[in-house]
Amino acid sequence: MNNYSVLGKSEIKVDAVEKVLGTAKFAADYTMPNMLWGGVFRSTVPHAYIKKLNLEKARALPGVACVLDHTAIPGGNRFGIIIKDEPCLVDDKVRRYGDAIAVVAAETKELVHEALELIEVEYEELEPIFTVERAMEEDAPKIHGDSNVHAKKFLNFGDVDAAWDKCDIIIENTYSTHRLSHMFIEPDAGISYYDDQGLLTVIASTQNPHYDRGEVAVMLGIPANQVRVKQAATGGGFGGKLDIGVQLHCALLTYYTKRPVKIVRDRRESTMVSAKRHPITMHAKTGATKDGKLVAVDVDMVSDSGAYASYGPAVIGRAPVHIAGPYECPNVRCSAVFYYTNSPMAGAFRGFGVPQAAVCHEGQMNALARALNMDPIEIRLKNAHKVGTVIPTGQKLTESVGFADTLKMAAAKAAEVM
Amino acid sequence: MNKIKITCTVNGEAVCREVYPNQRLLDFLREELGLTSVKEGCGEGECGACTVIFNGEPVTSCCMLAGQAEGADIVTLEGLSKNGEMDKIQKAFIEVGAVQCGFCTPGMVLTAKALLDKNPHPTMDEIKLAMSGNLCRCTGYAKIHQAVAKAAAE
Amino acid sequence: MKKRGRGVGCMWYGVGNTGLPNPAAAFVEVLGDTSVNLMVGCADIGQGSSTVMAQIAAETLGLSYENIHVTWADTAVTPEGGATSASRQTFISGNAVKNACLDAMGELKRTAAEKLEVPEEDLIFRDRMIYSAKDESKKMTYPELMGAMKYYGRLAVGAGYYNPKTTYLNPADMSGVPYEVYSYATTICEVDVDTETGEVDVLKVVSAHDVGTPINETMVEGQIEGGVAMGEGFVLFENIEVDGKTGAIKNPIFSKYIIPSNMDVPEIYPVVVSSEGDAGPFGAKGVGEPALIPMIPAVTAAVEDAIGCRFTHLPIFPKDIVAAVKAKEAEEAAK
Amino acid sequence: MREFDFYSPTSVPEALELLRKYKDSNAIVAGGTDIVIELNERKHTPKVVIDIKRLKELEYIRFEDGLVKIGALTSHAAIAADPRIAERTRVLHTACAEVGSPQIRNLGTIGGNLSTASVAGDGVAAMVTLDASVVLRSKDGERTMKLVDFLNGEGYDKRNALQSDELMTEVFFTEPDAHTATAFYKLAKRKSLAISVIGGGMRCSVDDAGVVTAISLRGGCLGRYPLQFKAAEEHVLGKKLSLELLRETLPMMHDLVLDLNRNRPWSVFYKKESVQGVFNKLFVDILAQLNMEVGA
Repeated sequence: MNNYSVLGKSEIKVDAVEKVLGTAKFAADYTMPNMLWGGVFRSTVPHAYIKKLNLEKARALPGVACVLDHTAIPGGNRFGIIIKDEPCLVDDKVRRYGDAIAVVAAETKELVHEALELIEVEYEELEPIFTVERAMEEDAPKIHGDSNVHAKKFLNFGDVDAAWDKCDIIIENTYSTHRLSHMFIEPDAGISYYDDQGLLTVIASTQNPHYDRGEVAVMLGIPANQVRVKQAATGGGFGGKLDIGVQLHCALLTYYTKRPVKIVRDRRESTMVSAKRHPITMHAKTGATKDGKLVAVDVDMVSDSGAYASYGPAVIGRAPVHIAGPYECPNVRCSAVFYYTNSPMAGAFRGFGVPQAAVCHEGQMNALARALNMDPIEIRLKNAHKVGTVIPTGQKLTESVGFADTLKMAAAKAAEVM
Repeated sequence: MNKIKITCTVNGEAVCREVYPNQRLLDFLREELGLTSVKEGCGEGECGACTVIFNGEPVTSCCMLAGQAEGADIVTLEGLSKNGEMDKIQKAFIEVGAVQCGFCTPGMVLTAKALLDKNPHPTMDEIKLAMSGNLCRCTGYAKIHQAVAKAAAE
Repeated sequence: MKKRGRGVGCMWYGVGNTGLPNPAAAFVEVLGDTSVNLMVGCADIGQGSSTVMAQIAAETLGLSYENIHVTWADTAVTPEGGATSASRQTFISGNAVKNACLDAMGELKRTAAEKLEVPEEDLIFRDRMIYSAKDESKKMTYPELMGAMKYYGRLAVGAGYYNPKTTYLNPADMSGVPYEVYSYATTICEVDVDTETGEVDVLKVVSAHDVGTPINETMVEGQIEGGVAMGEGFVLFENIEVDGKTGAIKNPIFSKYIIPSNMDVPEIYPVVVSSEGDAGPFGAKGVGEPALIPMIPAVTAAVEDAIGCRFTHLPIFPKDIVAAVKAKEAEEAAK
Repeated sequence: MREFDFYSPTSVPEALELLRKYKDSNAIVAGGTDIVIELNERKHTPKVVIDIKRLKELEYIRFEDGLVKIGALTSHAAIAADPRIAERTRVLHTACAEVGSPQIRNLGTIGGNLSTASVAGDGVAAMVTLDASVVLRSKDGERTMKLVDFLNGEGYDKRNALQSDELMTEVFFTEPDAHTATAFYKLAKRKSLAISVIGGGMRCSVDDAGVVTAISLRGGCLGRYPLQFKAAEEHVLGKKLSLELLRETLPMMHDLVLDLNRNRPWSVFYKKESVQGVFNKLFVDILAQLNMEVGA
């Protein structure tokens, strides 16, 4: 056992005192002199061209400081953590229910609501796509570019086709997981202003302030060091505050009004706009010897990744690598295809596709244990990763592989308390 | 729209304000009085983040209008520590590690405070029942229950 | 009728981004009075990364936890931290903090070595003391060291970053080194299932996590307990419903999207498992996402075990349980 | 929230005066657990909001003249905490003790629950099981009607019989005697903060020989208003009470739920099956209560 002087101790968290006193400042708790409230006008259709957008009535409402659409954006109008495919304000077409079309800043919250109600839009609706089956058809309308395939991955290790002959038992199942929401208790919020050095500053509920800084700078067409993003105390994230939230819209309104602007999403807007967990369908074929040693794993997975890429590329990269579970297996193959649709955007959510992969590999492992009449802990111990294991990407594990210990210690604890 | 006058006690101090009536108690506390420990998580009385102690009882301030505060005695988290000394519940939350993101914490602490004021030595089942109107997404509640039990034992 | 069942779920999780560079950085300055300013880009969303960073800095510098003030996630002050995602911050920002502290210790070590007349490599910094590993009588206090630093006009400042040792993956077959380290976990779950109403009581959960080295044991437990609750919700309560015509989310609010309340969560027994390794700061790995993952298959397996039905499609709602029970009864009656 | 004028009357006559004066566009706020949310979301935009929470005269629970009388402004928490209700009227105690959350139970009132008359109102199911009556008052006077008639009424917003210048002031029901047991079971998606999927209510009276002299079997959330299992009630009435007898009614419940919910294919399967599970639990509960009574 290592002998540390500070590590391992349950020190009081650095932010615990202010949080129990209620003095910790979350983004919505900031207020400033001369501050405006901001809000976003969003689409109520999933897939459409905007034929007409009338902002004049909203602009004419006394107390409204500014109403902006995409034409006001001085720099770039595409953002996204990996692929820049989402507009700050829609300029070509609406791709999902809830796409941002215009932003409003006004003297009070109430006036923001009234101004938003005065914005008029006419759509030319397009066929919406809500299933991967439709998305993959030739004649399906294209959400982005000329293909609805958002990403494809193929993992191949050993020789799966040749391996089936060596199996005493083969288990085949189709698994599906559903779309989920983070439901952090704090809805997204932020405030922007020019600080006393002239930096366009955004204080926001975020998991990713440096990324936010880059996006704000690109949108405004200014150097990144002229933007300051500060994370406010953040009321949970779980991946849902990795994509940019209110930051761009706040910054754009401050850029034009030169005044502090605060945007606080209500629960509905927060859930509607933030990314969701990828629903994934996985067809799995697993082969093993009669004493329970894995021989081959072959999985096909598809997912509806929604209207924008968000963290989809991270999920599709991670799920295949993890698909065989924490088990040694000499032959692994996984093919994954994610599609763009007009569904709610799927993205980062605690686990990035590994929870879905675990539903598959553990479902298969439990099925295998039952079929072979083996104890679920025993079959896992038999296959468990250890130092020296070669994983399905060919990487050899050289240290810190405590899987077998977790199995043994969990089983021991369960025997004690259950 | 006519303004209304609200006279009430907040955290032990008399408060008198003339305000427009179209705001919730939550908005009145946060925006008129600057008591931003009162959090809005859902706006529909489901999450409990906006809980305040209203005449001795925990209530969700998003379900009340500002005008309903007239004559009431209201306690928010700001009113819990006295002369810089934290309440034992606050200390227990820190010591047990019951705070993660901290957004549900004000409502949790106040709900626990209302419980212990009435029932200083609750059973674990009573603690769980009393805290069952406050959602938390971070902690799995285990350490929150432990913290309330610890505070009660002191 | 209530039926009891038990299930096992396991997982592994590669820490950091998949086969991609994802560095993070830290700045540190040890001030003359031995207090420390630590600046990290890493966003703390309540999981406690700033606390972890302070503990790593204190351990590395040989100071106490209370000496460290952390400023985090302010782009005008703190260097790039990358995203708080992929369970990467303890491992990557933690290593960055360690590297920044080692950088600042260059001048500290030079000065202590001169004052104590011992080789730099023999010096141990621990509990606010600096001493020779070979001769513990050769020692000085941290304030004495900082006094000497001041005398010589030296500053203890450091910058450090860390990028995990991975490779880009081969596009043809995904071969390569996707992650430098992996966390592992096993969860065992016990449930009661009411076969008439489909209600599930999740009774007890044991969740054992290999975190390498726990930096802060209470916070590790907190992650595990929170993950268990979220995993329970994943399987038994939660589902986003989408309107088939507009693509709108039909249940965006807490009264319709059901997350577990405190009355729903089981008794949770977190088990913190250590494993030996050098990649992480003092061997530490991530636990944020691993905390959630194994509960999902474990609770699924427990329900399956209770009623003897398979569930390959999630979520498992009471209606699905009742349907499965009825189907099984019909099947058995037909035999 | 849109603009409105706000009044806080301190007596019932004052409240009725205001309701009459602003009968064209008013909203009554009591507990606020529904209406304040609607106001905030601009779904409801009255010109005048009348806060009746100050009418302390409508907060009471009285056992008198063989009746249990509950003031409309009595909170769920107060009803759940009343030992007489817990002992004599388990169905109401349980329903009120499991509404929403502790915070919501502190705010929400029984009158609000009945006037809002949400499909999933647990108080509604419990009160219907008890065959309660409600008292409505306006400036013109007072009227009393059975709760079921109130629920089927066509008042100003078509939800129930309430007119826009009327206030519900009381709900009352016959005090269950020593030969009567009542019970409530809430089937919900989680154990707290939950809206009922089914709120099952049962009331059963037996004579000295154990023969059923009165019975009420009601299922909340199975239709617009708590569903009466009439065939099941008739099957049991006049016979000697036993678990076997009660369980004979389960297929009738199944069939009725199936019949009435055929147009909701996504929920009918579960509801027709689980309603039996709900009532199975109620039967056991009721028998346990009665055996204790009868045996003593």
